[in-house]
Amino acid sequence: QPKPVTIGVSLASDVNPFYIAMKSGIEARAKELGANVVFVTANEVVAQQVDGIQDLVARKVDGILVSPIDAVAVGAAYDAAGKAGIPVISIARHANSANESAYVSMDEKKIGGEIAAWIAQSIGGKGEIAMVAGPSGAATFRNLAEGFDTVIKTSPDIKVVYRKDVALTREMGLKQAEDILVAHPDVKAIYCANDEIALGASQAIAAAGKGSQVVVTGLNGIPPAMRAVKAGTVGLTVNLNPVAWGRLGVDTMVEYLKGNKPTGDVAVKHVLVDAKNVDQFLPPPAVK
Amino acid sequence: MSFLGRWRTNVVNQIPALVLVAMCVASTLMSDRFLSSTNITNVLLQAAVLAVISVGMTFVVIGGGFDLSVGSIVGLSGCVAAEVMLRAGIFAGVVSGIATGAAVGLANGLVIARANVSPFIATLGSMVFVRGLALLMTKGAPVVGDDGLPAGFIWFGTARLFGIPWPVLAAIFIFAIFAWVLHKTAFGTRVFATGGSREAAFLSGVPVRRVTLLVYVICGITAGIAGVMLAARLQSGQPTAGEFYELTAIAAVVLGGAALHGGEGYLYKTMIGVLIMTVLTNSLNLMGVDSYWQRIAIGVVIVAAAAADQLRAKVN
Amino acid sequence: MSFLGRWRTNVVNQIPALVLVAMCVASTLMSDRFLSSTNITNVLLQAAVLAVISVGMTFVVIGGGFDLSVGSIVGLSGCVAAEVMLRAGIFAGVVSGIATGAAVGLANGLVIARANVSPFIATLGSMVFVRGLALLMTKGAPVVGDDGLPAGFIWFGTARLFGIPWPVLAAIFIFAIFAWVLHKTAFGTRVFATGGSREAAFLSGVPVRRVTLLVYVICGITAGIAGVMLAARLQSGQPTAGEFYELTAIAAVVLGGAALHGGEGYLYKTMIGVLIMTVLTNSLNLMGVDSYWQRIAIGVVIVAAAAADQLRAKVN
Amino acid sequence: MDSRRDALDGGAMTHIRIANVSKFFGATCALSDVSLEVKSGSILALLGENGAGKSTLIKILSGIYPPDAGRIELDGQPAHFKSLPEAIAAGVVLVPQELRVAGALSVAENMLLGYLPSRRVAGLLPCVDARAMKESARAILGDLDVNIDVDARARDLTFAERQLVVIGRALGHKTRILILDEPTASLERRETERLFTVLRRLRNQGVTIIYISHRLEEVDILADECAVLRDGRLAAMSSAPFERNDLIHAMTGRELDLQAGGARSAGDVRVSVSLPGGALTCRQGEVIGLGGLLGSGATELLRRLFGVRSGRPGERNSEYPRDVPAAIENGVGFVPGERALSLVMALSVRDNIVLPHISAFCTASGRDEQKITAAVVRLMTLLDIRPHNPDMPVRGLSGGNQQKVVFAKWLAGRLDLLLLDEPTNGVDIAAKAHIHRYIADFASSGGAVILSSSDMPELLGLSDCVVALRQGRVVGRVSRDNTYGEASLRALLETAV
Ligand SMILES: Nc1ncnc2c1ncn2[C@@H]1O[C@H](COP(=O)(O)OP(=O)(O)OP(=O)(O)O)[C@@H](O)[C@H]1O
Ligand SMILES: Nc1ncnc2c1ncn2[C@@H]1O[C@H](COP(=O)(O)OP(=O)(O)OP(=O)(O)O)[C@@H](O)[C@H]1O
Ligand SMILES: [Mg+2]
Ligand SMILES: [Mg+2]
Repeated sequence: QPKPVTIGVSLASDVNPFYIAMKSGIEARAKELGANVVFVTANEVVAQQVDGIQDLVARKVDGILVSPIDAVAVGAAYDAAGKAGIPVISIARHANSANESAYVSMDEKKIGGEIAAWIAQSIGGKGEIAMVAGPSGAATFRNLAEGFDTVIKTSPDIKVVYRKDVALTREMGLKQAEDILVAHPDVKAIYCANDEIALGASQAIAAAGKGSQVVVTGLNGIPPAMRAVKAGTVGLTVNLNPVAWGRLGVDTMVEYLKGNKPTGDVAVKHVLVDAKNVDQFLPPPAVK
Repeated sequence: MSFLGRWRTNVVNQIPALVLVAMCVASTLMSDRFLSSTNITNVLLQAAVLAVISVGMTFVVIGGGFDLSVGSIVGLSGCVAAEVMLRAGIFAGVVSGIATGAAVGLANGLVIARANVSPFIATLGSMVFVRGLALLMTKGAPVVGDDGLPAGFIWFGTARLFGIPWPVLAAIFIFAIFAWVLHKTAFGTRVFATGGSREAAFLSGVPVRRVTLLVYVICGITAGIAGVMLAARLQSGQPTAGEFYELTAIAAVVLGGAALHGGEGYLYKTMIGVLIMTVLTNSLNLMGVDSYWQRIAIGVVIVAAAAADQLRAKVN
Repeated sequence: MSFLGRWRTNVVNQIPALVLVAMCVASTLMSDRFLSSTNITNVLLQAAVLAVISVGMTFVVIGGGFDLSVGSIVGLSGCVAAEVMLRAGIFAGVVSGIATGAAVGLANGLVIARANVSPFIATLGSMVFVRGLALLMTKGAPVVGDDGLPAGFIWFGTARLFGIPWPVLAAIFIFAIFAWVLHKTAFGTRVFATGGSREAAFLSGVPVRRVTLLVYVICGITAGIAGVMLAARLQSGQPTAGEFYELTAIAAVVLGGAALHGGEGYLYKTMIGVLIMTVLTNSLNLMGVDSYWQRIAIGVVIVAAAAADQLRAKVN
Repeated sequence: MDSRRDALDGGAMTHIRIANVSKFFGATCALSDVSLEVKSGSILALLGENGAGKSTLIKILSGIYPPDAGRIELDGQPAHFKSLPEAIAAGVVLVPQELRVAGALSVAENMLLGYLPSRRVAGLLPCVDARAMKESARAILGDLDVNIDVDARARDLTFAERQLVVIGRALGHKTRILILDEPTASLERRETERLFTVLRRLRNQGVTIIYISHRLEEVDILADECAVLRDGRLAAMSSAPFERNDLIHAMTGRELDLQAGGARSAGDVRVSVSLPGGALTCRQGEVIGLGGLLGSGATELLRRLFGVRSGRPGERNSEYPRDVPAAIENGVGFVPGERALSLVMALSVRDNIVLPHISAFCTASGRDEQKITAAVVRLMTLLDIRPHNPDMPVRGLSGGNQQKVVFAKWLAGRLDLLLLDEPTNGVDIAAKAHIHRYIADFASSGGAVILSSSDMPELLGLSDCVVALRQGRVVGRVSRDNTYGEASLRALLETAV
């Protein structure tokens, strides 16, 4: 019986539902394959992530899965792993390092663009919209916003009247939306960087009695957001399927360690979820 | 001279209030929405949670301490309240949320008053620890149950009485009670004495350790209440709720003119500090100031308000 | 009695060091990798940035102050250094990064020593303000240029001399210089006096305002140096770099036994505090402790270490 | 009330019995095997040199420190208070040597902090009874015959007023045993006499009083019994009337040479400032006294002469030094009345002593520790600072030894004008003699001294000329040549405005 492999994992955050779901996918798949996983924590602090990866190198794990907070900042850590002969696979976010062994990718700009197109269509190509983007300085959210902007600019009658970077919490969504609705009573849509923000925003909209006038979009596809799409309080979420993503990460790593290097990036499909297709994504009804 | 002098002293004592008024005037000029009734209710609603936290923080600060753990308490107590509520009803949920806050406050107080650990380090430790508990207990996911929290609880977060949101009424009620305790009772005077000079208080027979302990318990209780209120507003128990509230609350207390070394302050002035902090972000949002510039503006206003308040020390 | 008493006093004065040793022993027992040379270099490398920040923070704390802005300074100075470096070379970059830190420190010092604003509120304001500047200047994106930062700079972040990483050597050098300043010069004695009793220092002819000002400038400079070091490690200027360093650095200083009310402390003990904080997360990572449990463990260890150190006060 | 009557009925029963008490601080032995008894309704004076262990003994008695060995009995019952509130509850009340008030609270609140009167609003809400509180405070202060506004903030009081507030704080309790640790250290004679009247009345009501003082003349007029501590041991015990030389011998273990320094003659004018009502001039080789009652402005004048600005309008005046460093540079030294104001308690004796002149003890490579040690050891020997350990934090020294450190600070560098505010506040008689001789010697060698003291014999004994101040105004002066003496100075100070 071969010695079970140990995979070190450094995700960008351990409180963001997206990564919590990804973590559960990783754990489940590793268990099925008989691999060990160890996690280190970073919480969106770059230096902490670099330290964590280096701790994994010191621990001599067989391979490391990283969801880099920043593409450049992790360079030294990737190099340390490379020097120790440990493969590093990026997952969900990309790293600019020669020592990146593979990339299980997400095209953030493309997703941002698709959300923009969906919003443009659902508000009929004109009106005011607001953006509640993710935390300042985080590459993912910068890329999403960039993709969003590129596409939204193609509709000259749509005006982005509000922009703010916030932490990915429901409280922030609530507060921001409250202020948006006062400052811009005619706003037609609010782009939110993730589902938690979107759920908070939809609450503010409901409280202001504007449920039918403002659409909210989220991202990630967590179950409460799916239910909100079904109920119509959130217009759109994007199912990034973090669980499957985590599973694919483990698969890629295990194959890599066996010597089967992937050619090119390994991609996970994302799906836009709105009222039309939400039924197929709803979590199974609770058993009472 | 005497009349002018007294007048000047009075004006100068109210600098935080003047700063708040100036901010409101400026906001009104820059955005016609600022004085709309929707927005005023918004501001009050947004201030309510911070106000309740800051009530307890004022006790701690006047008592010569410091509490960094309130943000984490807000998170944990909201989750505990939501969890219990889903099983045993609203009342049990609310009580256990507040009790959670009291328990953490008691632990802080024991470590500080009995083991003599510095308040900074003790509450920094419990800030990290309590956040860990909240995440562990919820596995990082919001507590909502399958059909959401009980409707009555959610109603509290959104409903109004004569146009005033319930959380605002709750905050006013809590402020009134604790203002009485702080400024009218013997216990309140002992808090001032303990913070002003531990040694003088001790030599006068004030049980300084017990006062210190109680001050942290009070702070835990108000943070627990704030956590429950926030859970009602967020219609869920959020394990990450309340982050950074500790610094904002201390800033509000200090902007209100309480001395960070203890022994001085007024609860109503803390409320002015809370409103300064809330109006600030609200009006910057209304004006559509970019989030990077917002940080710069907030930094400047905080320091400027505090510097203006220092005139007080000069004149008095 | 006398000999035993002195021995006990000596042991008790070294409690932070004992805590560190105990942690290392426990980590070695739990993970055979802990004492590997890779890991020891890791720990030192991880500690280097925090150590440099904490050097300046020790001056501020012993001088009776508090600096919440160091984390933001780390972010801004790293970005400034990277930006300048891309245009005018490594040397200019490093110098302007450090100068940025000094400038922010000077501003803090002026607001605190001249406008008499409380250190907490002044540095909270500049923490927010300076972070805003860093984000504004970089538009939130890391500074790397088209082909990355100059190779020589990146080399500094990764290369070693006799197996010791350059950042660690830099940290040791900075520690040595400032330890001399604090403990061996007239200025250092004045810092202790100012923090111990402003009034007594003033009546002894110590220019307390100037000392206060300089202490914040020193803290700004070390934070600036730390920012440049971190940029080298991160191979980029990160506008969000350094978040939470302020609390960690203050915790390290206090764990090292310096009194938060000023006037007491040793620079070498701060380094022990830094190592406690670093070894803690390192060994938890090596043991593969779940991140929620890590928070709980960190909270407990911080409080326990501080409580153990309080025995000192009891015995002395 | 009951307990007081019991005590009265008991007559001359032993009230307090201290048996074989010892106390160590680290390696320092503060008390060793002290046994003594105090009778009910009597006043015991506790005497001893600085650091003899007086404060330590009474702190043990009132529950602040636990004894390391020995027993304490009250009325024949073992009494080991674990904390001060416990002692207060049992009627043992302390007026500590360290004057601490809560600055932001009012005088009334400070005085009644331990037992704030409460009432209930609407029979429900508990509330401090502010009126009752102020009335009690006024009554106590009226008893002491002092005129302090009970609504004033404690931080705005002068040092002497704070002392009275702290005494008043103790008098309000239902007291069986009242312990006063150098209560008159900064009081003027009138307040002292008032206090004694109150103390005698309390004694006649059956309160047992322990009184610590370095002023032997007070012991003569107040105490029934007298205990002398030396180096932590009980050196003597006697009843009134006391033989002063025996007491001094018991305290110091030797005869005291109380002679002042040699003859002196005034030289050039060292400092001259104009004040309302006249000028203040001090020549080299001259000691000028500042005489005044409570709140005369003497303290403030001395501080201005040292370059401290008070913020009073129109005080920019080239007659005064620009700031404190400039004054020090110019050879001015200042001993403030409040020790805590001029010592950094957490810093070592060594660093406190060199602090004002630290630059002179530094070379390019930093502090010259050898030079520092030499200077510090010389000064500690000169002023007999005990324990003789330069590395000890000043807070571990007894009050009197701390005062000597304040002197040592100025002797470490150039000094030709010495400003003294209550220079022997809390200093034992031997050290006081030392300091007096030092002041006289300093003047004989050409130094100028301006001295403010509430101890009239000291003030008149040391000064060549006393300037009488009231509210910052010069109201007259008495010189050695005419009717020099307490009577003429008092006449100047007490005439109606
Ligand atoms: N907290 C302490 N820590 C260490 N040593 C102390 C402490 N308190 C007192 N001592 C030492 O114990 C001895 C007795 O001090 P104590 O204060 O009782 O003297 P005292 O008789 O009251 O003197 P004084 O007349 O100067 O007030 C001194 O040698 C002093 O240095
Ligand atoms: N130049 C002045 N003009 C008017 N009032 C003055 C002046 N100087 C002092 N005073 C008043 O006298 C008060 C007491 O001053 P100060 O402490 O100097 O007196 P003191 O005699 O040293 O007091 P104590 O005997 O209490 O130590 C001051 O608070 C002030 O009200
Ligand atoms: Mg004493
Ligand atoms: Mg005076």
